[in-house]
Amino acid sequence: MTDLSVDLGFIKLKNPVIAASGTFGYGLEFAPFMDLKKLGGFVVKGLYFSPREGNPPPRIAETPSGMINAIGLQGVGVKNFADEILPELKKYDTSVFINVCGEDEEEYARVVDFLNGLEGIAAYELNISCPNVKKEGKCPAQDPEATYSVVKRVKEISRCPVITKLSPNVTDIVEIAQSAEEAGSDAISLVNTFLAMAIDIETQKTKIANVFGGLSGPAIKPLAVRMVFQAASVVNIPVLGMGGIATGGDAVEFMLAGASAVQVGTANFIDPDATIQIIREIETYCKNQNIDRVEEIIGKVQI
Amino acid sequence: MTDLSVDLGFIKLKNPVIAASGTFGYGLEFAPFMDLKKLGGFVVKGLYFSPREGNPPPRIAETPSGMINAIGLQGVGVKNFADEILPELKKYDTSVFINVCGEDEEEYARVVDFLNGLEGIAAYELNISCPNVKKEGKCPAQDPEATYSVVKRVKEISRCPVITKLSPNVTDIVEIAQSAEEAGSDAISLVNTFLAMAIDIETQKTKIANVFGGLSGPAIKPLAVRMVFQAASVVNIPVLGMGGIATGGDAVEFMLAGASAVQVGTANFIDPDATIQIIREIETYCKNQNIDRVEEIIGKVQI
Amino acid sequence: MLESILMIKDPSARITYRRNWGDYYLIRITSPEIAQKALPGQFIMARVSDRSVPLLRRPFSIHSREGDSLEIFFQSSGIGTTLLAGKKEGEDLDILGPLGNGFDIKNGIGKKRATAVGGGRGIAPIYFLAQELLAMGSDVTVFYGGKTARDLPLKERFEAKNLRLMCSTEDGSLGFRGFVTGLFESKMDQLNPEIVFACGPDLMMEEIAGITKKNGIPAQLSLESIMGCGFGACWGCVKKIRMSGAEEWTKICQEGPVFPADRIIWE
Amino acid sequence: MLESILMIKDPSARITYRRNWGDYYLIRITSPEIAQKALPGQFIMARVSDRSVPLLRRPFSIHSREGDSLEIFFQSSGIGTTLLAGKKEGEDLDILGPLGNGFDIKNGIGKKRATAVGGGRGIAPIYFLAQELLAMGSDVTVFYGGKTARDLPLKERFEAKNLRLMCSTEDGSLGFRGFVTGLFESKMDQLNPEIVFACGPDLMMEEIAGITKKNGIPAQLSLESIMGCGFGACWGCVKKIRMSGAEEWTKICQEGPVFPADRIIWE
Ligand SMILES: Cc1cc2nc3c(=O)[nH]c(=O)nc-3n(C[C@H](O)[C@H](O)[C@H](O)COP(=O)(O)OP(=O)(O)OC[C@H]3O[C@@H](n4cnc5c(N)ncnc54)[C@H](O)[C@@H]3O)c2cc1C
Ligand SMILES: Cc1cc2nc3c(=O)[nH]c(=O)nc-3n(C[C@H](O)[C@H](O)[C@H](O)COP(=O)(O)OP(=O)(O)OC[C@H]3O[C@@H](n4cnc5c(N)ncnc54)[C@H](O)[C@@H]3O)c2cc1C
Ligand SMILES: Cc1cc2nc3c(=O)[nH]c(=O)nc-3n(C[C@H](O)[C@H](O)[C@H](O)COP(=O)(O)O)c2cc1C
Ligand SMILES: Cc1cc2nc3c(=O)[nH]c(=O)nc-3n(C[C@H](O)[C@H](O)[C@H](O)COP(=O)(O)O)c2cc1C
Ligand code: FES
Ligand code: FES
Repeated sequence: MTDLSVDLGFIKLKNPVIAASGTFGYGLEFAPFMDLKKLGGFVVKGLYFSPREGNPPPRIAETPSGMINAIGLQGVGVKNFADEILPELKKYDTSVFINVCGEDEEEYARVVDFLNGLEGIAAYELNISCPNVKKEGKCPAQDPEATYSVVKRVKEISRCPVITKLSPNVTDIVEIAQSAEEAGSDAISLVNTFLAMAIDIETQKTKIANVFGGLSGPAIKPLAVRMVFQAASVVNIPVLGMGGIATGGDAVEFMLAGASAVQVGTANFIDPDATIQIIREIETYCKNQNIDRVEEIIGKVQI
Repeated sequence: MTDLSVDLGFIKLKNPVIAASGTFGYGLEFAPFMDLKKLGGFVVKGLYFSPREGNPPPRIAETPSGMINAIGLQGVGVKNFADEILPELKKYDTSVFINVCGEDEEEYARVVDFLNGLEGIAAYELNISCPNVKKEGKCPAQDPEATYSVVKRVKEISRCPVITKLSPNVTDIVEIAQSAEEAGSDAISLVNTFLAMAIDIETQKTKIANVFGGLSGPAIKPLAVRMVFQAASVVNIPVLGMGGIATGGDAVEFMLAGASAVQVGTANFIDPDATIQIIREIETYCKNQNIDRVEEIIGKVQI
Repeated sequence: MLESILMIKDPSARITYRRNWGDYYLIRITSPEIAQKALPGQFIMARVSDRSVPLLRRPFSIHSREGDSLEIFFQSSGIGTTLLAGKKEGEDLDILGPLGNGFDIKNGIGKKRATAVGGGRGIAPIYFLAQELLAMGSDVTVFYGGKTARDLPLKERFEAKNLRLMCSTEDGSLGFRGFVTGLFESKMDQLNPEIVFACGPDLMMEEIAGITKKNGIPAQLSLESIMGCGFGACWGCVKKIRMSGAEEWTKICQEGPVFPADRIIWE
Repeated sequence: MLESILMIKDPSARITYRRNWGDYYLIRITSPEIAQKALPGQFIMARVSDRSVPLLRRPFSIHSREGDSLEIFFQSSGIGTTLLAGKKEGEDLDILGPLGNGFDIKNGIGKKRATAVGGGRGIAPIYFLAQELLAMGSDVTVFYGGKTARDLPLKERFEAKNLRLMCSTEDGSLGFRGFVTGLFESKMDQLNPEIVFACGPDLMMEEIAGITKKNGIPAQLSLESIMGCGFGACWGCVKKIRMSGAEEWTKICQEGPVFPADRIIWE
């Protein structure tokens, strides 16, 4: 039996597979298809303080080996979440991460402040990297100072560990990763989606009403692996890697590159039980390679 | 008959389809498969001043809808090029662009200085954006000042028009595009490849000996279209768009986003006559849409 | 929420029958659990490829159900439907279903004088619906419209049932010349339906909504939208719907695809 | 340069015959222009998919040529070869060929006492080569090695020819037990070849280079490499070769895939 558990320091996960924010609803949507407690954990859909309407459709477009989305973080807001959804999630006996969003620093703090003290939250994941909300796709994770500032602010008040979710739309992922670490982040997760655009040549309109959206799926995997490798090479906090993971082999690739755990996003849409299959495939890989503890492969790529 | 010609100001092309640097050899490799003079033009493989050895293999890896390469700009150097290859190219009656490389500003200037005055050069394309040469993938195109400086330097001595080729590995493509324009670049071309990495999970080694390489192919198209759109929205010089173009429809998408012409890269490997097919498909598109002059569609996306 | 608990993934639903009329295809699939639970107006998400191009599953209405099998009826248009059209009898198909909320025909609604309108491939769910309505003893009229006679391949299938079929084509090659909405409107007084069901492109749905509203008849419309998942996880498929008072971007896949016409906000 | 002028793209080479032994496949393709020009040791690049996964063409040695047809022999291992293995008779295949420089058997080289060694799927070009050598009146010995008897499906094909066949398997289930290089070395004195040709994995090629060098016999080795294009455009397929004096990263697809053993630099 391979030991699939991974210790992130602030939390120990059953296995390294976490369902990524925005691709796993509030978790409940997946209950018909799988046993949620088999997961390493899941991150709920991004939460702003107030409910949000989201962007007009079309919100989704397919691209070669990828998809663009601009959902615009439609969501229920913290109050509804705390009252109606969080209590439901406790039943499932797995680690629940909260993806925290904000229009500004203040809002991040308000979300965390509101949720602080509630039971059943494993950690906050600060989404400082969503490219779909503003038309230009700008976000704090594109600037080291802005990153430092918002992480610092949240760490000061948070009663839970904080994971900072980074944007791939940057020249130098290393300086952003370091800013998050310096500001006290307990871990970093990357990557969020890549700012993208697609045009319908027949109508000559953008395929996404919001003009820009975020690219996810297998297409981005080689870019995400590179960034995870670069970030993991410099920081001393755990890295949660993601971007295009669809198989156990993909998950192993991120772990070899330096990820202590992985998140699975778009693959959940294609196969609601993708995470479960990935866990099984990681186990098979470890068996074939005579690896007793999956933690042994973290960062083990030979260069 | 649709008029496929496009006027870049400094040069008029038969049609908007140019074969991209590094994917079309020195042009001659494609002569068995197609009539080179049907092209809008082609860009030769990147040239340093001296011959270069290139990177050790493996240099290529496949990824979902894409490929990573780290050729390392193996090439013959300017002297051999001028003596042996350029004279051959004159036979083909199409616009030949020279992809100019350099380890530093000085080398770009030396390459241009050496080639200056030779016949048969339509323009220089300054490759300030190749991610495969240094392990960290750093290049001038990732910094607005470095971009300004090298373009300015080359423009001062160049007797041909100068196209600056930008890197997509940046936070803000707009500021780099503007730097190139301010420095006097006659056009910009984008995107070069995205810095990427892939790991063979069986051997636990990187699939590319150089560790990092550049991602190209259909996978990057939505990212490239976005950047072309952003850059074309702010500069007043022509934009040559590329990244994952494999069909006439893809080319049209870039032109709608603001490209005055397009470059076709990876597709040439898969179909040596890809450029010819793309030209034909653009023509068909124009006919179906009742467009008399292909220039009419440049930047015409409705947002 | 209740319906969604019934969703199942069947990775090996066997294709047992396949035929086509031009680019319209009918595929019968054995998938006992999904078939048995299926209700008219619900759909499946089919994995048309095991590669990442195309990446997403494709939604198809359940066209009919018989024992352990269900049928889908579709038009091959883009890459996904072309790949699906290429599948052979004996191959397996990976499907999720039954998804969404179908037509509401319970509590006597289905027992009324009912009219169902299908445009083009939008006819797909109407066949299943008509069968269920007939089984309830309802008096059923079906309007079936398309561009040309070739776009009405299911005409005979409907004619074999104990219902009134009215066809229209845009070029007049079969039945009424014009849009199916025109034919439908012209027969309103004569048929005097108590309930109207419809499926087709947005523009057609909007017209049906207008016609039924003008005549004061309740209508249930099945909407289409690009779907990322089909089971409520991506929030990609929304349209504006009046939900418990407020207008909201509402998930078509989960709250629909069928909605009462008066709750749909047309943009 | 001369050879490359002969390269052709045939987007509709018809598959006329296909058979398999386990995961080894033989496919016959009609492609008159390419077949007529093909030389032993040359290869084709096949487009295994019209989607972008997998993206690149795949290289396959020309296994035999007859009139307007050529054959390829391959092992299905990854995504590309699996897709190719799934193609049916009557389907079209898009190929480029003939590519590269094959074995050099002109100017009397082929007329000598020749030995050819093929390991695993590396046997593919050896069959074409052996036929051409026999046609020249040469005395031919073929070494054919694999893991088990199941990896030597072409044994009978070779036996039907007028040549000496020596087989080896790693598990001893057929012929000599051990590597084909071991068998080859042990027969060196007895056969006393004047020229050696070989195709197989790098490690095997390196050993053949060593053995032939020790015995002072010229050898021509066919190398493999990941190929982006197959026709000299991408510079992706290089290995270190001694070219006109200097050691250079040399394009396998264009200058090779066959090189004189003494010009290959082993890393
Ligand atoms: C609930 C529902 C039920 C449907 N039932 C049927 C049916 O029974 N028969 C039938 O022929 N068609 C049906 N459709 C439409 C069908 O799903 C699309 O024709 C199909 O997805 C097109 O895929 P493609 O790859 O061939 O086309 P592409 O144009 O290549 O698809 C590109 C993307 O757009 C999406 N897309 C394209 N057209 C539509 C559309 N009209 N509606 C939704 N998404 C679309 C695709 O799913 C894909 O994500 C239904 C759609 C929905 C939402
Ligand atoms: C000149 C030449 C001739 C060849 N002739 C034959 C032949 O006659 N019969 C045969 O069975 N095989 C032959 N091969 C090897 C064959 O091309 C590979 O097995 C095939 O490309 C694997 O593709 P895949 O998609 O199945 O594997 P994957 O592992 O999915 O391929 C991934 C990538 O690696 C490349 N690749 C994988 N293995 C090899 C390899 N051994 N050599 C080169 N590239 C590889 C693929 O082309 C692709 O780009 C030849 C290779 C070369 C270079
Ligand atoms: C439809 C959709 C919605 C998303 N919503 C969120 C979100 O709310 N918060 C967040 O941090 N990331 C969000 N993401 C990004 C994913 O969590 C993940 O970072 C990204 O999709 C890359 O992983 P993948 O390629 O496995 O999908 C979303 C992605 C998609 C596709
Ligand atoms: C094998 C290979 C070699 C390349 N060499 C060069 C080069 O020498 N100079 C350059 O400016 N770009 C080079 N590029 C980048 C391409 O010109 C192009 O910008 C990029 O591949 C994106 O376009 P594509 O997706 O159509 O390939 C190379 C790309 C590939 C795949
Ligand atoms: S399709 Fe994903 S929520 Fe409706
Ligand atoms: S495979 Fe492209 S140069 Fe050899």
